[in-house]
Amino acid sequence: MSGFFDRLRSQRPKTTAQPGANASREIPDNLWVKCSRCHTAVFRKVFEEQFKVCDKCGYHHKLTAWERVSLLSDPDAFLEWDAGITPADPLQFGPDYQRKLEEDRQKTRLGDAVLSGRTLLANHPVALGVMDFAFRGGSMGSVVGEKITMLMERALSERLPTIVVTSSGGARMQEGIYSLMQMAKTSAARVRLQEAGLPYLVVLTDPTTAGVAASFAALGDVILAEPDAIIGFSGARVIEQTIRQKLPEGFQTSEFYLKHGFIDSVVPRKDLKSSLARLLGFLTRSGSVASVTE
Amino acid sequence: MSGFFDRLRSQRPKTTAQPGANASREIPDNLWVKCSRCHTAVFRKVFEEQFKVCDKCGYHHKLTAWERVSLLSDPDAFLEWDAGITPADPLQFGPDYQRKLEEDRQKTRLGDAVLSGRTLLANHPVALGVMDFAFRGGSMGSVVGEKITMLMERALSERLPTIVVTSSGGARMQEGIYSLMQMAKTSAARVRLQEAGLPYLVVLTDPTTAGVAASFAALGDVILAEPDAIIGFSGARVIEQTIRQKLPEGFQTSEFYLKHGFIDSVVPRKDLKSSLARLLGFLTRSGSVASVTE
Amino acid sequence: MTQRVLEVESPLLELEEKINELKIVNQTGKIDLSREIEALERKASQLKKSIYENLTPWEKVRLARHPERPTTLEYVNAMFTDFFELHGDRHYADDAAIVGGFARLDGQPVMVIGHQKGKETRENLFRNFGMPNPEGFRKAGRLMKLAASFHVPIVTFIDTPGAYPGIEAEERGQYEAIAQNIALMSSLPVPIIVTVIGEGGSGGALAIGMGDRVLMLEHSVYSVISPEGCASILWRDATRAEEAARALRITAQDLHRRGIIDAIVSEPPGGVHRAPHVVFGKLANIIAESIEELAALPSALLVERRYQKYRAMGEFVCAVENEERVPVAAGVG
Amino acid sequence: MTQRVLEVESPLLELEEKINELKIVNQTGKIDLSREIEALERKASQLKKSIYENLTPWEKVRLARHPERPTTLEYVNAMFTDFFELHGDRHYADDAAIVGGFARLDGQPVMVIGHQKGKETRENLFRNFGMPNPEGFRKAGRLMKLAASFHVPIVTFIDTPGAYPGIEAEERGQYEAIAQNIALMSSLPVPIIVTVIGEGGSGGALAIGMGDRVLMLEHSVYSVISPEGCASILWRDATRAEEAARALRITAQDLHRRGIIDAIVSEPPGGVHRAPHVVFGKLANIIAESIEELAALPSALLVERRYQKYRAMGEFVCAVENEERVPVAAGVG
Ligand SMILES: [Zn+2]
Ligand SMILES: [Zn+2]
Repeated sequence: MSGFFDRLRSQRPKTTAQPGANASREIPDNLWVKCSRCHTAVFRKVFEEQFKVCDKCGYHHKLTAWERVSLLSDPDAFLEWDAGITPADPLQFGPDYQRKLEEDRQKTRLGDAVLSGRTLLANHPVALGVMDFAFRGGSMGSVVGEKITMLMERALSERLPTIVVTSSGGARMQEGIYSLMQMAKTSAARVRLQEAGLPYLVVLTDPTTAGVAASFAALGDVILAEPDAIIGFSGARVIEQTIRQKLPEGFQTSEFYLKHGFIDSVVPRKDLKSSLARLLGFLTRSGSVASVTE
Repeated sequence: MSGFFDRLRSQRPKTTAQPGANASREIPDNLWVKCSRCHTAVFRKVFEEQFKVCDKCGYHHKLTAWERVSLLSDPDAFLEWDAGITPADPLQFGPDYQRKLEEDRQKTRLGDAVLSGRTLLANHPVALGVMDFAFRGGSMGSVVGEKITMLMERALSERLPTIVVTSSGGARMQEGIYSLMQMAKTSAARVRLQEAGLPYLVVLTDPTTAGVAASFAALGDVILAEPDAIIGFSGARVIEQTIRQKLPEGFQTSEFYLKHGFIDSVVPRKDLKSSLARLLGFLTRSGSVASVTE
Repeated sequence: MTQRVLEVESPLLELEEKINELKIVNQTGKIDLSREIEALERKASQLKKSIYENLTPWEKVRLARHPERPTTLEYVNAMFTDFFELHGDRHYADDAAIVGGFARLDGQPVMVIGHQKGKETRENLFRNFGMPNPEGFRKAGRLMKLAASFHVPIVTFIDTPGAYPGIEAEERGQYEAIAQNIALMSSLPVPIIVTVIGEGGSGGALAIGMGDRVLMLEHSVYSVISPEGCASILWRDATRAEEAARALRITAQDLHRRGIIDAIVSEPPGGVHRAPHVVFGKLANIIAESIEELAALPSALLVERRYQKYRAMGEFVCAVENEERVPVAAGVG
Repeated sequence: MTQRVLEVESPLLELEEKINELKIVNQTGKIDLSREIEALERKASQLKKSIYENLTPWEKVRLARHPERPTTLEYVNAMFTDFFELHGDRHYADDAAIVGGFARLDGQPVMVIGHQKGKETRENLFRNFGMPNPEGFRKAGRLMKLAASFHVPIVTFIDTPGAYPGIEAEERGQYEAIAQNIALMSSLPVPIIVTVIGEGGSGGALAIGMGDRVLMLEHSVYSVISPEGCASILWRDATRAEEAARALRITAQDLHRRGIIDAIVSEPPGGVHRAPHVVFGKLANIIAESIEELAALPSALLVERRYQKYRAMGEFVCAVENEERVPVAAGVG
């Protein structure tokens, strides 16, 4: 899988934002990247070969949605769905919000915080949704809710397994109650997959909290998490203010939730694709799911 | 409902053990009963009017199976089922065990630790099973397992709600693995009631532990408990020996399990019949259950 | 947290006090003030009407949190008969911040479930100010499943600042408990009627708030985040809550206009706590009628309609429908 | 708790040691002891056979608890490929005393679940000596439901002294967790194959032990209560465990004769730990064949057969069948 960012570049040479752009900003020299946790400088090539996982401290830097797709998809297999669905400003929250949306559109080359489509993962046809934290903190408004729901409804009609990679601070405040209702909409769609006997796998990445954690992210048949991702409902700051004490070390991390019984397995990024492929192998042999050769 | 022991006497004048016999043994004067918890002497008539609940301290003395039937059944409504099922000694545990069975048969006038039948409870037709702690500590061997299973199977074929009042120290050791397998047998029968949409109500009385707690007793649609009953899986002595510390006050009581989320309501004996009737009213209106006038 | 007298109602209360004083004077018989009193009462009535018809969103937040506002158990006890409270999640605990049990509405069995706030400090501590822990949501989920097994309609009351933000709540999977309930409610084959009676606080509200009919009391609010929280996140200034309350569109009127809720239950001037029984009676009728109507539907249709109802929620721009494309060929906008 | 060398095998071990000593002498070439060695080896082989064919129930208990006996994960790693461990009950914790996950047997997906003991003190503490808390049973239940949703057969391994008797285990509903699993297993529409590999301790064993085929290793035991527990309750004397072990009929041979289990998997002389791979291979074949056979049944028939299998368990006297009677008329025997 090494060189997957190269592949990504060649796949979308003109329109994609530079992969690793976020992490690289810190060091002007483009050959080096500085780990945002341990601050070690890493040779960019090595950094990308490790899928943005720090060689030194193991920190999993955030991936963009397209990088995530490249990590998980077989080459040239991804077909995007619903790219035309983009945010309105239903509450008329004002020009400030609109400007931020435009900034994030420029930055991420995404219409909103989720990218969805059909692809092959190690030859398994799947419906894949990936969130991008760089777009408004991965917050779920109407577009994220709609695209996740569409993803599942398409998976349903095409009898595909669904995989969603989450990264979100929660609901998008600027869409008010519409955001809240996306929790209902997406969860309801997820139940339909269950009723149809179709697998739904979730990968929690840093961070997955609040409204997204408390809806489709929590409802996977199997739930994987990347190491050291922050997961939970309430934000650490809110909890500290409420209980007026410091939070324990490691609170709300993947490992914390593994210990507390909410995550099936914490999987390092390098093993993520193979882990998902293995799970698909276990869950898609019944004939109820579209076959590999389809 | 007062005078129910009188009714019981008139109903079964020759063959029943004297109601209240257990509690009364302590005081020779038959007009008085001594509370086995607070040791207050209570006028027998009052004691019986209170269904063997101590006026002073509220302690719920154990009821015999027939007393329990009288407490819950409408007058003359009870038809016993499966009285002919009595214990074998499948492991040939020896004469000592056989002698104890015979003693308990004499003492309780029961074939084993459960009495089951069809009856009316406030005009609701129900399948009713009640356990008697006085028969080998209410332990579940093949007979208890078979009669509870028969009760449920009959309820299934007659589309009756099932009510079981438990009182048991657990499995009957002297029947070894057969006892253990009654947990599987009764639980499986309970699931059939669920699949058929038939209500199954449980009343936990003192004590309900180990193999009975961990099978049909835990599986009620609604689970009531009498006050201050001991409930749990492991015995207090075993736990103390394992962890080498004293158990907290109130450990494994009804109130403890109410607080910990395993009991729907703690109901004093005087309200038990009316509570069950109310629950039956909520659960039997769908037409899926035999109607009251059947 | 909240005061017994809101700013907005103080002119009214002052006027009412004055009228009472005049009435006492009047009763002495020395001067006849009847006409003046009558005039003042008319004025008070107009004032009342105008105050409560023109509350700002923030004033509604204050009113929705009013300590005298009836709580779930008051609705339950007034509107239903034969309430049989059931406890526990069968896993960890019984959470007093959510109450539930069987009851009868017009003689028909229902399962009622609601957030429960307290009226004074001790009760509020016991009820954790109506903020559930995961076991509260799981109790609600268990009771909803129980109701569904026996074809009993579900009636819920929403009144919570939100799910409790505590260490243990997080440890026991607050997010998971909420998600499971929402998923559950999306597919239960019995009618679900939801009423927001006070505060509809975010995921903690939605966790018992997905239904075939969602009603809101006239002065209740329902929001993805508290105005204070929104202000402190967006503008790093919690004192701008009033502004956030306006921006978030959290009033019953706003949400009804946008099709998020199905109906508004009007309150007497001054709020439901001034004449609760009027509201109890009206609400009981609406709920009973809704259940009757919904129970007549085949359960598959009921569930399908509920799905489509929530499926339609959301506002976005849709350039091309049902599109599927190769990113290389098309580029990405 | 247990020793590395059991009393019953010490004569054999002594003899084997002597033979080894003679072999060393023999290798010096000074004396030819080949014939004597051969004779002794024959004797050792006979002794081995006679010892392990005639173990008393108590000796079997000791062997079933032997610290070198393979644990669930050793079976899983040897018999299956592609094991993907899954964690957690999605409510409270991940319990290391029960392990589970997807795996492949002969290339076919299965869900494997088993009690997990440790081999040495640290691991035993981590695994709580194979004694699950409620969350262990709930994890197992969750994984079984997951398997059933995707038509994946379930394979369980039993090896526990019993459910953990602790304060917190009781608080979190040990009895309820066990009951739920048993109820669940009675109705899962996929084949369930159970193997008792060591100790089958009471409800804690049955909680993952109800199946279409229940196998026991030749020297494993399965009992409603530990012999020590039985002796201490019945005779108030835990030292009479040997007697209790006999009385309780807990050996594979006893249980097979009584129709409680379906087959015995023979062990090499000295027990499975002396040549585990022989057993792993044999057991894998039996399980794979059982699954193949059971998977061919319609799932309703599979569940019905499982029901009838357990339905038939129990020994009692039955005077009159299907009787219903009025107690007044008939009296009570
Ligand atoms: Zn680093
Ligand atoms: Zn007393």
